[in-house]
Parts: sequence; C-alpha cells; structure tokens
Amino acid sequence: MRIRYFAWVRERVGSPEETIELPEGIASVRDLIAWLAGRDEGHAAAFAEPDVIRAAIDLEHVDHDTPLAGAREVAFFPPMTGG
Amino acid sequence: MRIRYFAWVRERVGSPEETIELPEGIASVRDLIAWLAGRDEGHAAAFAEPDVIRAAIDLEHVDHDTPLAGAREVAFFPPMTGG
Amino acid sequence: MPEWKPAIRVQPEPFDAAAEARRMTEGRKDLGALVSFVGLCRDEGGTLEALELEHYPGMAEEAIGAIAREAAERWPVAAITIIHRYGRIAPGEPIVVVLAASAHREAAFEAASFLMDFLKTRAPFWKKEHRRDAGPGDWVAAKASDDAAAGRWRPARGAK
Amino acid sequence: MPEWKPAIRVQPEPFDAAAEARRMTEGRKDLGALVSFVGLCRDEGGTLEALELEHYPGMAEEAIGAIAREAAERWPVAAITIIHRYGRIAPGEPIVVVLAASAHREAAFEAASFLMDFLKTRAPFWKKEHRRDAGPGDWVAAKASDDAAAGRWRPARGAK
Repeated sequence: MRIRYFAWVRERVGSPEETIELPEGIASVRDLIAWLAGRDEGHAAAFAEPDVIRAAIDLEHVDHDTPLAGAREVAFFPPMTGG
Repeated sequence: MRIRYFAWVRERVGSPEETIELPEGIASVRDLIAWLAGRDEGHAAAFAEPDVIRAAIDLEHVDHDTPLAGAREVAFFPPMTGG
Repeated sequence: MPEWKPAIRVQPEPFDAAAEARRMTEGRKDLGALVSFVGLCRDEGGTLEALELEHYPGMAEEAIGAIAREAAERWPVAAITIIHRYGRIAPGEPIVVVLAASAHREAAFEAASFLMDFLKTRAPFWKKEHRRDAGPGDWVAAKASDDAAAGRWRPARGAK
Repeated sequence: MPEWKPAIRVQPEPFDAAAEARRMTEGRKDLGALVSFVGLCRDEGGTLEALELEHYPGMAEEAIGAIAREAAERWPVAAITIIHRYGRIAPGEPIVVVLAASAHREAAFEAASFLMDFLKTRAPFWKKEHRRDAGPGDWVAAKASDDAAAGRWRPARGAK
C-alpha cells in the first residue's frame, strides 16, 4: 500500500511517500494512523494529534472511520489552506 | 421649475421635459403629481397610477411626501430597471 | 469613510472589465480578493434584437456614487469600480460591470452583490426591448424579486 | 446533472482570467451574469517574500471537479471555470480564479461564493509562508472562519 504525506505531515515524517505492507488487524484509517505513529520519531511527531490529520483514500477525502479494504493509496495531510 | 420625464412616463407625457410655474398650494411631490395629471391626456396617462411613479428632486431620489420648496428640477419616472 | 474614491462611469461604449481589474490591483500587495460581476444583455426567447437603455444623466452618476459609498461604509473594501452603459445594447454584450477589491473574500463578495442589488433598484436606468421584426417593444417591468434582493440588505443599514 | 463540463486546471503558471471569461461568454446570448473571483497573494505585514503552495496532484483536480459538480447541481449555472495555481507565488500575484456564468445574477454570485468556500476547505492545497530575510517560515494554519464559511452552505445540501 502506498502512503503519501503532504505539507507539515510530510516534513515531520521526513519523506513524501513510502510503501508499506499493511499488518494484520489494521482495518481503518484510524488504525493506520495509530500504527504509523509508532514507527519512528518523525511519524510520531507527524501524528501526535491524530484529530487534526486529514486523510484521503485513492484521491478521495475520507474520515478516520473509513475501512482500508481495497485501498491502493492512502494520503495524510493537515487541513487544507488553498483558495 | 424644470420637470423631466423618463422611460414610459416620458413617452406618455409626450415630452422629455417642460418648465412650469408652480401654482400656489402645490407643496409636495404628491401635490405636483396630482396637478400634472390634470394638464392633458398625456399627463393623465403618465400619472394614472401615481403609486408606481418614482420621483427625484435635484438628482436625488425622494418619496411623494417630500416638500418641493427650493427644488430646481423635479423628475418623474417608472421604477428603475438598470443593472 | 474610506480615503479612496470609487471609480464610476456611465457611458454608451463597451468597457474592458479586465483592464479595469488590472487598474485596481496593479502594484498592490494588500489585496486578497477581487470580485467582478458583469451583467450581460440576455436574449431569452431568441427574439431580442437589442435592449435600449435610457438613463437620467447626472442622477445616474450621483446615485451610483451614493450606492458605492454605502458599500464602502458597510464592508472593508479597498477599491470599487462601476461602469454602467446606456444606449443600444445587443444580446451577448455587457451592460454593467461591478468590481470590488478587498483584503478578504467575504467583503468583496458581499459588496459586489450589494452593489448589484442596489444598482438594479436605485440607479436611474430603464430598459426597453426591441424585438426582431417588431420594432420597439415594451419597457422592461421592475421585478419584485429585485426589490426583495435589495431589501435583504436593509436590516443592517446604518448598523455599521 | 448539467450537460456541460466545468473547466478545471491546476497549474504553476499564472492565468489570464479575462481570457477565461471571454471563452465562457463568447458567442452566447443566454447569459445574464458572469461572476469572477480572483484570490491574490496578500502581504499583510510587508514581510512576505512569497507563498509556496503544495498540492496533491490528481486529488486536487478530483476535489475541485467534485466541488464544481456540486455547485452545478445546486444552482442553475451555465458554465464554471476554476484555475488553481501551485508552486511559488509572489505577493500581488493571483492564486486562484473562479468564474461562474448564469442566466441570473443570484445563481452566479452564490455559486462563485460557494465554490470559493469549498476550495478553501476541501481542495488539497497547503500554503507555506516564506518571510523576507528569514527563509522558509510556517505553514498557514487552517482558519475556523473558513470552516464556518463552508458550513453555512450545508443545511441546503441535497435539498436542491
């Protein structure tokens, strides 16, 4: 599964993307955030406040309860500030 | 006193403007409309429904209760349809 | 009252809305939003030859100026440009442009919308329709919906 | 669903809002109103060197497309154009343009305003400030007021 990071989430993780093998038991976006936060210091800093993190699955905005089943690309980023 | 007419008020009166000597007792815009309506058939047609007529004194929109004292130019026209 | 003056023109000629927008924003770094409204001559049934816009010279400029000053008092706008045409206008041609620039988008949107609602109901212009193969037609009737649109701004009047 | 497709572009280059407006209105006689919103890079304190806009390629286009389709379902708009830039943008330069054309002014104004509120909160763009003499600065924080602005449209969602 391809994981992408944007803005300060990307900066804290230290990388724009990575490919992971989804461990068993990681079913939702929320699960994935918790699991990623435990990987290293950078990930921990990026996901220190999970509630502010926005997520997208395959280019579509989703909430943290969304199941990961079938997802090819999951992205994490701060609230948008475009426009 | 200069009286100006616009749009269908002008067409019904049959003239874009006229100069009148204000008769005694004609104090307000409402009085003037009633007096003008009695001048001839064209004026009568123009002012047949006084309530829909808008008025301006010296380029400023006024209501029918406004006194004419000091007015140099009074204009009558239908509701605006610009923009 | 703002220190700047709204730019107001009443003219028969077409206008260049883009050039007006450039004039308002060029060299400035304090603007975050520019809202422009262009009102076009619309031919609903396919039978309109042209609109003829009559106006009250002198009062048109005064009335538009008063509307623009009111907008500038109600919202923190940095610049306003209003150009209203008169005379014969063919379908597809622009009739009016309203431009409002501000640091913030809400002010620019609200000022432009307010300006249009009040131009429709308080600026001395009247539209006559010329129908194809029928010569001069009817004067366009004022719409209750336009009065209602202008009316929705009234509660706040004088409150800011 | 409308028969037309919104024109959407995500690009680093500046855009020509006037040319886009012309493209939408040229040769048409059914349009009564064109509202354009240009969002500009604003330098509030006089210390901004540039904004750097990061975006999520692919998702940016998808999200803007979804927002535009929603606007087209809610209001009788005849055409929508949205261009959003990314990359480095200097103070005074345009960041985004939204154009909405309709037969009627209310629809054009409301659609443009709705589009901007949703671009601010739902399109995957992030702004980083570069301060003069200070190098890369902070990421711009999302504003509660932007969420509130987007929230005001929600009650009507799906109702039209």
